[in-house]
Amino acid sequence: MKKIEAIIKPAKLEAIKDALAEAGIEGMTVSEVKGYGKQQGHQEVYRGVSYQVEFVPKVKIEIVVSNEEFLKQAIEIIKDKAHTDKVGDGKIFVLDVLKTIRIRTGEEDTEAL
Amino acid sequence: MKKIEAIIKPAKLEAIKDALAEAGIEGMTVSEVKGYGKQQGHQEVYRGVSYQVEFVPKVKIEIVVSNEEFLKQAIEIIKDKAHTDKVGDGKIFVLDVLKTIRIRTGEEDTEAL
Amino acid sequence: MKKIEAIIKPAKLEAIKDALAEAGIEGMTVSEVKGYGKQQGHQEVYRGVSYQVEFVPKVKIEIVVSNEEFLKQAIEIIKDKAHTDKVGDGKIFVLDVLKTIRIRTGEEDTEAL
Amino acid sequence: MLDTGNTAWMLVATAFVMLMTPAGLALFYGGMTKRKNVLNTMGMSFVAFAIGTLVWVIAGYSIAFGEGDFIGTGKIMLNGITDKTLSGSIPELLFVAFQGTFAAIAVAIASGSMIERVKFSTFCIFSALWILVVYAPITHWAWGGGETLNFGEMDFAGGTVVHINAGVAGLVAALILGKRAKADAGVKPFSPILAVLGAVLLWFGWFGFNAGSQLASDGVASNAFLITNVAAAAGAIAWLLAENIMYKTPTLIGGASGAVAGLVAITPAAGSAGVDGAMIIGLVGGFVGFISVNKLKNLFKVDDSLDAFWVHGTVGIWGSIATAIFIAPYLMADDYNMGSQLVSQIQAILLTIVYSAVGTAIVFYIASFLGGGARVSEDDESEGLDESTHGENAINL
Amino acid sequence: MLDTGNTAWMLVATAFVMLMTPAGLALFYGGMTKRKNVLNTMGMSFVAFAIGTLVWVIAGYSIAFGEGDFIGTGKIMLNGITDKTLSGSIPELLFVAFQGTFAAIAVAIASGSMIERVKFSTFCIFSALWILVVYAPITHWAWGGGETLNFGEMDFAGGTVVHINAGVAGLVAALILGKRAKADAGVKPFSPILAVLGAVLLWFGWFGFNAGSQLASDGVASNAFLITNVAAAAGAIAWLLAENIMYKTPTLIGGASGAVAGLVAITPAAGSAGVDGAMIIGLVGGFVGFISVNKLKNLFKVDDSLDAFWVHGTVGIWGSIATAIFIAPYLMADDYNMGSQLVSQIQAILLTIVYSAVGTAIVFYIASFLGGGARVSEDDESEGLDESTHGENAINL
Amino acid sequence: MLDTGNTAWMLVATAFVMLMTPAGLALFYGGMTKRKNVLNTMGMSFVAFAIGTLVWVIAGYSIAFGEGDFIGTGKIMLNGITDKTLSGSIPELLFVAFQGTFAAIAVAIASGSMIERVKFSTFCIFSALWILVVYAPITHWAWGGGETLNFGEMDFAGGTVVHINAGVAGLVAALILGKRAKADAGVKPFSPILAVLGAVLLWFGWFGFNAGSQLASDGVASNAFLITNVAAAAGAIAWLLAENIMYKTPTLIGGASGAVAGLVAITPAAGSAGVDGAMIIGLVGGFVGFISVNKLKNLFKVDDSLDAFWVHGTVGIWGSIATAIFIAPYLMADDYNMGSQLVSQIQAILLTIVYSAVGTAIVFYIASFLGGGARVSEDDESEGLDESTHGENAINL
Ligand SMILES: Nc1ncnc2c1ncn2[C@@H]1O[C@H](COP(=O)(O)OP(=O)(O)O)[C@@H](O)[C@H]1O
Ligand SMILES: Nc1ncnc2c1ncn2[C@@H]1O[C@H](COP(=O)(O)OP(=O)(O)O)[C@@H](O)[C@H]1O
Ligand SMILES: Nc1ncnc2c1ncn2[C@@H]1O[C@H](COP(=O)(O)OP(=O)(O)O)[C@@H](O)[C@H]1O
Repeated sequence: MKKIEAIIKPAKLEAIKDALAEAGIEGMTVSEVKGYGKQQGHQEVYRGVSYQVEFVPKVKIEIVVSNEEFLKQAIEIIKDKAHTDKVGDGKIFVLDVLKTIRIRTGEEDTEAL
Repeated sequence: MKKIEAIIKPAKLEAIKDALAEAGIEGMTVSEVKGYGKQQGHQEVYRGVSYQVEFVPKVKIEIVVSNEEFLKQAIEIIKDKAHTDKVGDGKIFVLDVLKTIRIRTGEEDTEAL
Repeated sequence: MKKIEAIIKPAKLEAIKDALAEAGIEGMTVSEVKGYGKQQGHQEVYRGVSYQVEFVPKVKIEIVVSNEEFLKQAIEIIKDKAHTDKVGDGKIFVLDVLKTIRIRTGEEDTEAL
Repeated sequence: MLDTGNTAWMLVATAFVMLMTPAGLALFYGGMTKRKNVLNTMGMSFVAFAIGTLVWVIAGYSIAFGEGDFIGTGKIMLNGITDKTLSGSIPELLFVAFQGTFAAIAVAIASGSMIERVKFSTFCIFSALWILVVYAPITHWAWGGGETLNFGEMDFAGGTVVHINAGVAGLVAALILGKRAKADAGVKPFSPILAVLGAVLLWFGWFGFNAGSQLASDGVASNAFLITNVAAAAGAIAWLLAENIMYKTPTLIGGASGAVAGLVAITPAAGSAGVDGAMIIGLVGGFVGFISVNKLKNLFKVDDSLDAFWVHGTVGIWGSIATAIFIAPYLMADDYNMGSQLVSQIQAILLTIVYSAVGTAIVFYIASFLGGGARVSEDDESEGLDESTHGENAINL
Repeated sequence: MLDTGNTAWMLVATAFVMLMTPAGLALFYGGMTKRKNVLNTMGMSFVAFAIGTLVWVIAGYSIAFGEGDFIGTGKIMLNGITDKTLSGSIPELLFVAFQGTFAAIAVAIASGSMIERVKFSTFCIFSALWILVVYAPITHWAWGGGETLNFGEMDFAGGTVVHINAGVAGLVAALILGKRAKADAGVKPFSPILAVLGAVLLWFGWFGFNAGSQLASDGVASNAFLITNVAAAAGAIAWLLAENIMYKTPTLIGGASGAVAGLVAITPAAGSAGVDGAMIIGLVGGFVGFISVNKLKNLFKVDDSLDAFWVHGTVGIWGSIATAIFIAPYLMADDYNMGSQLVSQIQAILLTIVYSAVGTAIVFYIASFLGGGARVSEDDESEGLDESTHGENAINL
Repeated sequence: MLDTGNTAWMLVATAFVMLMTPAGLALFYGGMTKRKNVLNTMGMSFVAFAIGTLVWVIAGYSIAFGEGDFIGTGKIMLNGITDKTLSGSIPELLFVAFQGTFAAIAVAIASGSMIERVKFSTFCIFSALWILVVYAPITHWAWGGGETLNFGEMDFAGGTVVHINAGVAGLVAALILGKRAKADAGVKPFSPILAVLGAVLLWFGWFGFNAGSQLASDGVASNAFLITNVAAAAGAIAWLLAENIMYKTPTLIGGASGAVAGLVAITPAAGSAGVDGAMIIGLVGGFVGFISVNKLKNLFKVDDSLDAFWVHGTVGIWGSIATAIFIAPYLMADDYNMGSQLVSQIQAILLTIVYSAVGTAIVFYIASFLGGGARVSEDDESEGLDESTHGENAINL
């Protein structure tokens, strides 16, 4: 099993979720994060003092998938939907998952997803 | 070392924390997330317009444990306490951890936990 | 590629970010979490009722690095900057990352970082 | 002769009505908006009050309360009015201030139909023009000395002049603007706390609105005060009960909306109804509002975002008709004729609907032209107007 | 004869007191509640005002201010009152409205003891019954012409009638309800911002409450206004100092609570104390409140969630006794006898405590029966009443 | 003779001005602060009002309005004043209360310069001393009967006495305090919602401030009311336009600040300007505020955190000068001489600046000494004063 962690622009979440659901990938966990990277935040002026906002609001999506097939599909969908060609589109990381359990039933691994 | 990532119902956090502490597992990191899965969210009506709330508030618990013993125990406790038999109880994922450092002392791995 | 997950005191974030940036590590993702550990929270009194606040606000930093060199450097910086010698300074975990993709360009792994 | 008691009351009543727009309505609307548009929504009420205030003293008051049949003239920049000029027993300058707060709230009510997409600059221009072209003439006919277009309607505090007028204006503007990108996806309102606080400030300010419309601190004003309170309470209870029956969840936004509906309903009747009439007017008002927002609205395809028409419009019509029906014996003229009064009410309602609809449409097109378009870009809409228009964030945690 | 100045003041005073319940108390209590129960808590104050308003004009006013010794009668639905009927120099309809806001706030204060667990429907029924069965009779004896049960106590603005009464009612209701599931676990209050804003609105409204109780805009009202302000300030300072000494952290919720305590303390004395007396009454009031909430409370096992009794009850008793002690020379009757006045005060306090306790218990059981239970289910309590009762969320970020 | 109408108005006006400090200013300032210092910032306004109220009746009023040339005496603890003593046509006790709210808001305005670092205890002591040593004497010279230091300046409602005075005091305190640790890093204001609500409550209260300064409900008060509203609206529009031109983003905090600037500007002129003058005074006032905050400020190295000087100081100076220039014909004395009046205005401005600067510096050093230091520790500053000083959190989600 693999886990995808994608850092994306908040506005893209819904499109990704819908596309994943259509492809049969129906589980994910989402959280709000702040990103720091090449996208340098922006200059703001507040009461005459200007300053740099360095952290940019992002959304992190975590998806655990049971096989390579789903992994590839999910990555493709995210790449496709999160893409705007502008700096700050985000990153996809893939990690290994040793075990998965569905709390409700106790099912494990592939059945749990 | 292994890392447990459990996605649970927010109301279950306290019971799990207490049970883990009793079992001697006294470190964890908790964050608020939104989940999407079989639990389909719910229909809401607001000013006469009804719509689907698809993301459900969940809590993510991260626990790094130093050995299989603790891993098993922690999983059992979470399964037991987070369980309501209703859809949306959540999932437990296990990942591998290569290294742990306690910032305060510089201790590493097992001693750091 | 490795992923660093560091749980730190919120006040230390800026110093760490600045030091990492200086060292050429310019990507990271930050989120607000609550920690439970040896640092036992604190006693609070509210309207004459005293109680224990067990979860302490922490910040989680996630940094994916492409090689051991950066990994070591990043860990040293975090240890150095997050250090206060008081309980609750936090932990650093290192995990393995199988793959990285930059959404904007489709670049993979080392180039994506 | 100036009466210090009446003047004291009117100073306060004016301040109360002032509070309704940049605080009451701003919070009521702001709390019901999506998080990313809270400030823009509040900003529209705020700026409507600022612009309305200026436009009113410059020319609005002259059009509404100057001499003339179809339109008033002669009081541009309050020409000829000094601190000694009286309106009845209060200084005319105070009457100017009092009436100005009505103009401002009318256009702010209409802003509720346009939120989450209208261009801020366009709305600013719209506010100024609308008060001059739509609000001031209607006021002139009802209260300002217009004869030909005054049908003898009873409109004590602005049921027709303010509420039906503003509701129709909102609906027309929403129609021209088009729907929000995700109008059907539903909204999580930012915070019912703000919406309730806003509604309560509206309720509070409405004492100035209704009891102030007597322009004196006397028995009729006291009656207006009491029945305003009763109708608001009845409206809130009616809406909560309806929600409880239909959805099993009485909501705070429902209670707040019901209070507003009760207040809208009693507005034209505040000078004539008794406490029993007020109870009926308020209860039915709350119920009409509930049905309008939860049922009627869905029969139409107009994205009246915060239901300006479905509360102020429909309930305003109910209130205006009810005014002719529920009159306290001690406030009824000896020769009162309900039939002919009902005809007057309906004539005034129809005139207001037609004039407001046409006038608003014209004014809205002009404002869009001058403001560089009616709507913000799709990107700005999806990012939220707080960030894209104002560069601000409702709350920085 | 109607006095326009007095009437102007009473119109405003009534609006001020109105604001105290659905805004002041709603925010004060809402801000101190757990995040998941904020709306429900605010909703109770809101609905208490709406229900109280209706019940008051229907029958409450008649019981409180109708003719009769033990109970008033004859003014159901304000029977016989017109816009020309006067109460002293103001319209009686205005007096009705003014007094109605007192009834509403009393039951809303009591809601603070029941939050986070009481069923909303049960509380609604309770509100209506309590005003009729408990509040209106006590008012009748103190202010409404009851003779047998009037002991000649000094209670200018409702120290006994409103505050002790409401505090006792809250305590009894909390006792019957039982503790919240995690009553001892402590609470992070949702937002001190709201609590402070609420307390300030209470302070503001209290000018209407206390200075309005003179029913005229004169020297006594001005004295009442000034000393109300002084006592509130003194109460706030006393509580902050006590916190600073005991915990090293002067809190905003402490300052807000202290101001409320000072206001409660001065209420019965607002018509008779001078500025020096007010300072003492306020300082001690703040201190009594602090000790009650931080020490006395823990000797009892009743989960009076927001300390309605420990502020309004205990401090109310202090205020009532202090009223007989601290009288400004220029407001003291020539034949004033402190000893016999103290006896009167204590008699009135005891009567209020006993009647309120018994009456509240009976009414609460009836309400629970009619409302289908006193408490929400354990699951609903743990989920939070905002979501489970209202389907709403205090803030959607 | 007591006039009930005037007294009614002044009761209300006093309540209005009261609301400005612990609600209006507390929210306006609190909303613009960093999240971790919101409560501390609000707490300073709250406690300034409480302390100011007590200090005022104890000795401040005596210094300001007692007999004497350089300083007043004889009214310690309101000695000799009863409910029957009049100030013109209203009770003197009411005049005491009204003027006390001015003292409190002045020191609360100055708190805006010190936030995010000043010690709470030090600020408390400072408030008390500053009112006695700086505010009360300046008031005595301008309004209280002082002769030698009264230059015949026109200051209807406190442009010099309150605003320039408070602005200078803030600047001096900020200078002595030193910069915040990250003063140049910019701030995300906690919530523009609170800032706007606060500004609107200031606007609302300012009706009491300006129209109340007439101490009567008459034509001049009505004129003051109307032009206060006009100037606030004009100030808001001016600031929004300037922002739009310079940054392309008209902000809500800008609109709110502009309204406050307009209000500051019209304050001294509220008794003499007409509607046209008010429009100019307000527009220029908004613009002066904008330029001060966005340009002038950066020429200096003082960390006046919330720009107390750059709004109240600079705009106050503009208003004071404008007062001599823009006078309504119907309010102008027959022998009015603009030249000599301008000299008077400038003399009063300079006196205020010098005395306030010196007095504030002395008082601030004394307060720092008594309070155990001027600033909190670096750690406490970086943790935020809400947690470190009060042990509270603005919002617990
Ligand atoms: N090395 C990294 N480790 C963890 N998160 C990263 C890393 N680099 C970037 N990110 C996350 O990805 C987001 C986008 O990265 P950025 O460099 O701004 O743009 P891009 O991906 O288009 O090059 C960042 O805001 C951050 O949240
Ligand atoms: N494949 C997945 N990857 C990551 N998180 C998941 C995945 N599937 C489910 N989750 C998380 O687990 C939660 C519960 O899952 P759900 O399918 O609703 O119910 P159940 O676990 O009872 O089958 C979801 O809300 C989501 O946060
Ligand atoms: N086993 C663990 N798994 C995950 N997070 C942990 C673990 N132990 C500690 N943490 C996180 O690290 C933080 C600091 O740990 P704590 O035990 O309080 O102090 P210290 O690291 O100084 O010993 C905790 O608040 C928690 O967020």
